[in-house]
Amino acid sequence: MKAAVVSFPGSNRERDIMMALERASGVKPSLLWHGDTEIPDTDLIVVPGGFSYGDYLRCGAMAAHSPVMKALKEKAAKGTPVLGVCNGFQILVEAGLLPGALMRNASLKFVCRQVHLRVEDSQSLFTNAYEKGQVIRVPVAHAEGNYTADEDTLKHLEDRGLVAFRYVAPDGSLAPEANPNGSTRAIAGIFNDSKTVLGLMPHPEDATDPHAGGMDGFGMFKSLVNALH
Amino acid sequence: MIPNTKITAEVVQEHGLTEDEYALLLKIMDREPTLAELGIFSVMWSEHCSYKSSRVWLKTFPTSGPKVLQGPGENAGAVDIGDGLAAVFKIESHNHPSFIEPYQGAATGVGGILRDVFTMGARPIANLNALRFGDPKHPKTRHLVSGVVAGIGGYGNCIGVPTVAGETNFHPSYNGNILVNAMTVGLARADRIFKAAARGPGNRVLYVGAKTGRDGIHGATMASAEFTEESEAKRPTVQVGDPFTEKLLLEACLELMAEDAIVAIQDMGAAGLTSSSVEMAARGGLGIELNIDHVPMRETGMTTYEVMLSESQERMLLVVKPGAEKIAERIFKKWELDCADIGVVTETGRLVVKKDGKVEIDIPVAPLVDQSPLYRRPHVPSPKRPEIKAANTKVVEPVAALKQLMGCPDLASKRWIWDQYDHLVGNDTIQTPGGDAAVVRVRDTRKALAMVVDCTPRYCVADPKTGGMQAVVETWRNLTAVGAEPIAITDNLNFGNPQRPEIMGQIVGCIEGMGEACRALDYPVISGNVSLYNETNGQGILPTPVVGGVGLLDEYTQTVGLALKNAGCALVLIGETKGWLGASLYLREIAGWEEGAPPPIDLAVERKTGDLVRGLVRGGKVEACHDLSDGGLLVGIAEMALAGGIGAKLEAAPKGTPDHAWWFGEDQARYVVATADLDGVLATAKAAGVPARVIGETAGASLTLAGGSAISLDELRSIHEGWLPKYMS
Amino acid sequence: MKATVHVTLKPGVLDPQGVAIGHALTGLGFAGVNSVRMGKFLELDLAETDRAKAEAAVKAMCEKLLANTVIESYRVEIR
Amino acid sequence: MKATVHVTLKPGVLDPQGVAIGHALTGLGFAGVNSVRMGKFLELDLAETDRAKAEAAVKAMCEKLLANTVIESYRVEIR
Ligand SMILES: Nc1ncnc2c1ncn2[C@@H]1O[C@H](COP(=O)(O)OP(=O)(O)O)[C@@H](O)[C@H]1O
Ligand SMILES: [Mg+2]
Repeated sequence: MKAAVVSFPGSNRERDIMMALERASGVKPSLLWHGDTEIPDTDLIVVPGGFSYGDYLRCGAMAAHSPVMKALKEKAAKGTPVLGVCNGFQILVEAGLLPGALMRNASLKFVCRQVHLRVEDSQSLFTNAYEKGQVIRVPVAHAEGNYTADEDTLKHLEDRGLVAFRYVAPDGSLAPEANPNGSTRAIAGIFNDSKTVLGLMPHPEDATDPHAGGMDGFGMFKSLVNALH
Repeated sequence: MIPNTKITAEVVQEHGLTEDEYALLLKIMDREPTLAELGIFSVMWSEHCSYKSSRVWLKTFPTSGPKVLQGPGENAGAVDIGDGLAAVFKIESHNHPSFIEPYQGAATGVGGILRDVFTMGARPIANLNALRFGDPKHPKTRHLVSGVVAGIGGYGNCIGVPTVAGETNFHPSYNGNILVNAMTVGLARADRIFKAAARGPGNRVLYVGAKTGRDGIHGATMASAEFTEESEAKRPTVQVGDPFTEKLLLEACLELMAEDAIVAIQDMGAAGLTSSSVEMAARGGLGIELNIDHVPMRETGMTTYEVMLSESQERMLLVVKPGAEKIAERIFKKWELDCADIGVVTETGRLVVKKDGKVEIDIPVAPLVDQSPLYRRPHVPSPKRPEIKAANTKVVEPVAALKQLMGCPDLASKRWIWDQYDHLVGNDTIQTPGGDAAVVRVRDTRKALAMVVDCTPRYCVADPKTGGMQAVVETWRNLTAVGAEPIAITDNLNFGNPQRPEIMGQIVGCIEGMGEACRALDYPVISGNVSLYNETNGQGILPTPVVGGVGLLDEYTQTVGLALKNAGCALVLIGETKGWLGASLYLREIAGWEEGAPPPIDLAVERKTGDLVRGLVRGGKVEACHDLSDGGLLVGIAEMALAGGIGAKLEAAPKGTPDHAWWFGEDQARYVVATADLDGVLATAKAAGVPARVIGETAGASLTLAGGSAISLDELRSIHEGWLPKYMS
Repeated sequence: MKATVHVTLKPGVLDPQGVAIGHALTGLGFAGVNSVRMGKFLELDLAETDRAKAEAAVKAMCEKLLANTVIESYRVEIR
Repeated sequence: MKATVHVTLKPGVLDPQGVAIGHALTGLGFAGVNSVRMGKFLELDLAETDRAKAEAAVKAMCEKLLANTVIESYRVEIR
């Protein structure tokens, strides 16, 4: 699997995700810069975490309009899988590739901690190495991960099974204290309609090493390799 | 302000210079200074930049050793960690700005220390912070905690450097003077450490980074003057941090450093363009000529005085090799940062600053720096405090006392704080906040750096020398407990007004103790910072010499944390317990008594004990390890139990030691380990000549004392985790 | 010319900041704060001298960048 | 009563957000954006019915919480 990671001024988790991708696939991903107008042929495009453009104005807003995003949208329209993590999720939402919006955490504070996620779909490109309903432990680190969307959008997401992950208690049940940011319906990650685009706030890439955060996030990268090798 | 203001006695005084200092200035200048020149002398001779009260004492620190690549004197210190790499680190205070504007003050403190480290050519890999706030009941405290924590997180999170450790204390002595000390650790190639000495007359001086505004003018002088209600009202223009620009500056600087372009580089921190240009020139024994007209400015009508003294953030000054200007320009343009040629290195030995073609500043650099005031201020030693006998202290049932201690502001969990810090970015944080020391992997090697900040001010006020020693020793112990070999320290000396002999006595005592400990442990001082005049209306803070320690693990998988992992392990107390309650947390929190001599320190015993423990950790003989400090043995065990979610059954105190002294005494040089190899541990300790004693066994979900008194971990956790979130809500 | 832009959350979109500020105000002893909504306020200095053109330009800026029209609405004034 | 509050950075205080937005607008092809300053805009719904009292209360809220008067100034309007 050959992946390309897009980086913006202010991205800061690109290296974390490149290492996770390389660990899973054995292939070093290439790194693209925000000003690139073309994206070479690739199996997967990843928009990593960080504070693109300082997260000023709105998280992801300025990055969403950078030249590379235009190229990314074209690729995505043709079916190239796209993964957006944290700031990457915010950017995909601002770019219109995923519905809804990510608002300030309900606590109004940045939150960095381990959370539990329930895998809501194990058939996708991104999640086939997990079981449906499996609970995994991965960290979050963000100030604006409070997912919100209008009722129609939420209904659409639920009806079509487009919610990829939800924040849950360790036993897999929904619980307010398990939701780190106040997201509507405890949504942690969503797919686009064709399930070729996934955006999520948590950082599975920081749970791909037994000595730093455990291995629970590795399944996502393994899934991608399974699907795209 | 106009440049040719008449320099009256009042103007001189406003600039914080004494009559004698002004007389010295006149001698050096051989004429009356312009206002801009006076401003430059004022900041360069401020306590913050000149260390005029502390310099003679700082010289007594041991600063060299086989691993030291760069000791004090540069932007940060550096030590060799093998594999051709260096660990670069320093600590810096931003106390006064954080009191005035907690968010921006703390944020720009982090920004400043990050720059000190990446100026050296190092990529920052971790941030730490040491915080001291006033009484939780004081009306300002909550607001200050909230702003400072958000500011530290806001800056570090955005730039993508994990904030991995810190400490937070509360005490009424900080009501009007909080302490915000920030430390950064970075990694550089050992053969590519960048320095700040200007070389090569004719070489161009480049300004890079953000534009200059009227931010924080006089910040350096403010950090050197006592606080009054009035100065709070004056509210100097505070600096606003821009971590996004700093991230770009970091990447651009590292990119330029990879080219063969830089002669010298220095960040513009306190006293901005002034201190950076003067220090660069002084270190190289040369002169610098600057043209104010070429300085990128974000405001109009700025005077030379303002430009030279502005403390706008996210700026650097470079001297580049001939012809390298183009390379710098290209790289900074790529990162959308300003890069301006603002001057040249000269042979004159003078700092000459021109505006509109006219010379507005012309100062001989060497005397400005070398002849800066140096004071051996009068000092009186702190009165010796009596030893406090356990028999004379209040006795409270151990579990009841434990509950009270685990929920007191100093011991309560600081999770509410570190949850707001991205402590994971980089995916190299092996030991996260909450343990004895953080451990961060060194990429592309098997190594890791352990790091910690620590100080116990109540010991320092009780006996400055012992307290200074203890601050060093505790960091050494924290590093040891995670299996690291302590390498070197940086320190931040926070004290009150040095013109008061009793405060100066604290400074001298602490420095003496710190130096002694560093020598005995081969643990040199490689960088540091001094913050004096932490007083409000004549009330000084507790003496707070914060120590930042860094240690090395050759194999990162060998580290252990404090969390108990399995039931059925033996808990072994290593080191000797006499039950020292003087100046202890028990005494303060339970008996309401801030009295007594602090626990004595035997450096040889510390070393022997620590070497034993490190060997046990690295040899895989223990599953968990924790050094004992604030609160003593029972608190230490409780912390281990909470971290792992596994309880313990504890044996009775040895005969002859009263319960409260045994469980809460703060004797030094002690660790608790959990082991499945009890015989091995005891035999190794015996061979090393270090006392070791089984004190219980890991079991269940509560702490149970001999005699049956017990507390469940759930209850203990809600006490321990509950205080800060509740206080802040 | 100067332009000001107010960006506010659309009615019905939950505003966590506004809610938190409202709580905090009540906590500080300010009684009778029924609700708080929080928005952004931008001041732009433009080279354009034609009022209508400036307004059109700023509206385009809002659509493109300054507001997230999924959840926010905006108001432009030219002075 | 309704109150609106504009909180803006005092002149001379660095506005990193404004600068970044200005850059971004230029990057998007909007020419002639000389500068952008970013502030906050709050709408409060108050139980108070006396105009002067409402104004005094909101000013107190600004001093205490809504504005950081070290670096920001504020403007209150009651409607
Ligand atoms: N307490 C101290 N112990 C050791 N070195 C110190 C101490 N205080 C300052 N130094 C050293 O003095 C030099 C000047 O420090 P400082 O003026 O704080 O740097 P900066 O200009 O970055 O603020 C640095 O090399 C610093 O490491
Ligand atoms: Mg420096």
